[in-house]
Amino acid sequence: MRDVYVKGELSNVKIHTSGHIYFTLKDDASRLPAVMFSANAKAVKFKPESGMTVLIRGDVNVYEASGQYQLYTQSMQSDGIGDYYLAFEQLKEKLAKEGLFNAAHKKAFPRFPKRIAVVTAPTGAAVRDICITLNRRYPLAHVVIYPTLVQGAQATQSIVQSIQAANQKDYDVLIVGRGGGSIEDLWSFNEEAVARAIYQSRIPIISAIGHETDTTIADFVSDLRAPTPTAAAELAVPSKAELLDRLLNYRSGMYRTTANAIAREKASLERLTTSFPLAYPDRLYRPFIERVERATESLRRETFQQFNYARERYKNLDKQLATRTPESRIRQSALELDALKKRIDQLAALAVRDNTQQLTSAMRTLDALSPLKIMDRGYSITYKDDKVIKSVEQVEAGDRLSISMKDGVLKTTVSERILTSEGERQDG
Amino acid sequence: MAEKEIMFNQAMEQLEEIVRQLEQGDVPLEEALTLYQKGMELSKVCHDKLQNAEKQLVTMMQEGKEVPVNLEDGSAK
Amino acid sequence: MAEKEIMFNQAMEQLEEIVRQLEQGDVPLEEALTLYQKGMELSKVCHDKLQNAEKQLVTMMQEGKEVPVNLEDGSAK
Amino acid sequence: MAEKEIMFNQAMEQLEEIVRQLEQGDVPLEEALTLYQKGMELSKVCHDKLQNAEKQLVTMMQEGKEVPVNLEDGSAK
Amino acid sequence: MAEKEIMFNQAMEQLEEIVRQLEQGDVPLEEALTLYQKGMELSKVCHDKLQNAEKQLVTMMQEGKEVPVNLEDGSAK
Amino acid sequence: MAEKEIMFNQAMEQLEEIVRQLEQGDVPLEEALTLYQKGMELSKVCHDKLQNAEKQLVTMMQEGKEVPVNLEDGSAK
Amino acid sequence: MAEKEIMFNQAMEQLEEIVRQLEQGDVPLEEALTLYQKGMELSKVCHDKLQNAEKQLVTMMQEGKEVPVNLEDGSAK
Repeated sequence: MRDVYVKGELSNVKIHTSGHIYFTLKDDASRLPAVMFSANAKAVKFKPESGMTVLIRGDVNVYEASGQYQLYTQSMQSDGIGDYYLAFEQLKEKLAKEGLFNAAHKKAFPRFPKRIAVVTAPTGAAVRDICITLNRRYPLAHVVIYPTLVQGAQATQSIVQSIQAANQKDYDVLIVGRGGGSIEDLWSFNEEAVARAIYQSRIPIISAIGHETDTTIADFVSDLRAPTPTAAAELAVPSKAELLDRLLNYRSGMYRTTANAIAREKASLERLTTSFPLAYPDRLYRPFIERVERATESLRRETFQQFNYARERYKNLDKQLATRTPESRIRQSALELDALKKRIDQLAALAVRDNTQQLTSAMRTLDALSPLKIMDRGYSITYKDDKVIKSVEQVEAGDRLSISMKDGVLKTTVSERILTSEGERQDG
Repeated sequence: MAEKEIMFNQAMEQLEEIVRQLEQGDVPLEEALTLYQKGMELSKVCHDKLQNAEKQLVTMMQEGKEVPVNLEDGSAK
Repeated sequence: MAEKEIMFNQAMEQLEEIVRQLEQGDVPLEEALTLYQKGMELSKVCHDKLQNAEKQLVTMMQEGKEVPVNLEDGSAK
Repeated sequence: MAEKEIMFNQAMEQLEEIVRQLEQGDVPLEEALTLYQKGMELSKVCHDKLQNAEKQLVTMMQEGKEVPVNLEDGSAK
Repeated sequence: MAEKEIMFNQAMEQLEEIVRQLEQGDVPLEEALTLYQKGMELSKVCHDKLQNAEKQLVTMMQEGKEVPVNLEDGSAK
Repeated sequence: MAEKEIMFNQAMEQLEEIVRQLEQGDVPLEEALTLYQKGMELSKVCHDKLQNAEKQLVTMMQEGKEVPVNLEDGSAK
Repeated sequence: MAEKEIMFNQAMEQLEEIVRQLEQGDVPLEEALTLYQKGMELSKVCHDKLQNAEKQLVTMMQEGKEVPVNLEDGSAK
């Protein structure tokens, strides 16, 4: 069968390295093996996958090796979703997986670009909008337009070439832009080659493709996405008016901060010069005046106290000494001496008197006992040679005798001796 | 003379650095004055450069060469 | 002469140190006097430097204004 | 002459030490007199030094005030 | 002559000892007289020393007062 | 001569001893006389010593009194 | 001569012994006479000694009295 249209579900899809695709087309009742050679497969916008429902145009022949019928596919269209959408989603998913959209890969834009490359069609609203806007906002930048095909079969390659060419030169910003159009018109910007060229650019890229509602893969990969070409130019450069304004602000700001700094320092200085030690330097020595005065006063007081104490002590001692004069002692001693003297006089006199009395008494007794008192009565004592004669036998006739009498002595001679009996008796 | 040769972006960046330093406030007095003077000079340079640059230089890359473009004309081509 | 070459901040710091020492109060009389004199000198140095700085600032600002007048007028009003 | 070289604080402390000795009270008369004399001399030294300090300060203050007036006026108003 | 060199306190102590001895009363008359005489002499020595000290004090005080008066006036006003 | 060297107190004691002996009363006459004579001599010695002491005292007091009067007046006023 | 050297008390004692012997009364006349004579002699001796002693005493007393009068006057006044 030749040139048949078949609708079914893909299964067992195998994409050979050669680009040939082998699969089975099935429906609820039957299964049909199929092949799509690479020459035909290239035209398919999307990548065939199992489970997809597709509409196939081709020929059915017997495959000799197996003897089975096989569908030889000429073209394949997805049933339901459009081919473009499918392709867009599939590429977006793939590149996202690779990390091409990662914020980490986004390059920074210089604040004051000197050179700007614009990759776009050399004619048309887009390039004009970009140039006018750049000139109006920031005439200091040099703009180089890279004329590029942005539509049609050559567009993908042209865009990739322009981006790569710009990367050979020294630009600060690259704007990739195109005016609005249908999805087919903008399709180049969804091509993987363009996406990779943008990704590989060392110059930061602003993309501005189609209108604000259009979103391309290029927009995802670029470092900055502008909704329109005019917006891209505005994002690429600062505004002159704003810059002049900012300069003005800087000038007044610098003046203000410097003046403030001076004022602040002035206040600090003022604070220091009016601080106690500097403003009232008399406080540096005044407390000492009082201290010295106090010490001097204490010195006087204490010295006089010491002196007065010494004087009082001396006066006391002097008074005590005066009371200890030996004068009273002398007087007392004199009295004692006088008494002793009187006493000794008395005693001496007494001694004489006592002895006199004793003597007088003895003499009186002696007198009373005197043997001479017997002779008063007529007795006499006869001595012979001073011996008292008591017996006649002591005497011989002719002896000379002395007879003591009361009133004198008689000297006699013995004439005769007469012996009496009494005398004899006495003798014997 | 040297000032004339400085690039606008360098001048702006130096100026902004000076503004930043002055705003931080811990700059010694003498240096603050020096910075202020330098800042005023840079400000003038930037201002002059902006004010003097009246028209954008636009060229077109054709066969590896930059070709001047009259924008109105160029866009008309 | 040498004092003229001291930086404002250094002078201020020295002055602050002197005030701090004097405020602590246990400085011997003779040293206190010397510190006070030094303090007064530093105070004058700082004062002169500030006055100079102020003058310089105003001068520089006015020099800066001569050119941008139109701009400033335009943007400021 | 030597007294002139003693520091004020030393003189004052010596004076106070003498007073302290006298206050302890058991100082022999002759020593008390000697201490008194020494004390009076120290007192005079201290007094002279204080008077000198006062003069010096007054002079310094007047010298110092001549200039700062402008600053004070300028910043205060 | 030698007595002049004795210290006031020593003389006082000796005098006190003499008074104490005289108070005890068991001193022989001749010694009492000798002690008393010694006491009188010491008393005179002490007295002279006190009078001398007083003169010295008065003199020193008057010398000392001549100067501080100004200070007191100066600081009090 | 030797008697002059005897102390007043000793002389008094000896005198008292003599009185005591005499008071006992059994002193032989000759010894009593001798004691009396000895007593009289001692009495004279004592008497002379006392008189001497008094003279000395009067002299000392007159010498001593001449000076102290001033001090007391001086301090009392 | 020898009698002169006898002490008054011895003489008195001998005298009193003689008296005692005589009082006993059984002394032979001849001995009594001798004793009596001895007693008379002793009496005289004693009497003489006493008279001598009295004289001596009076003399000594008068000598002794002459001086002390002054002291009493002196100290009493």
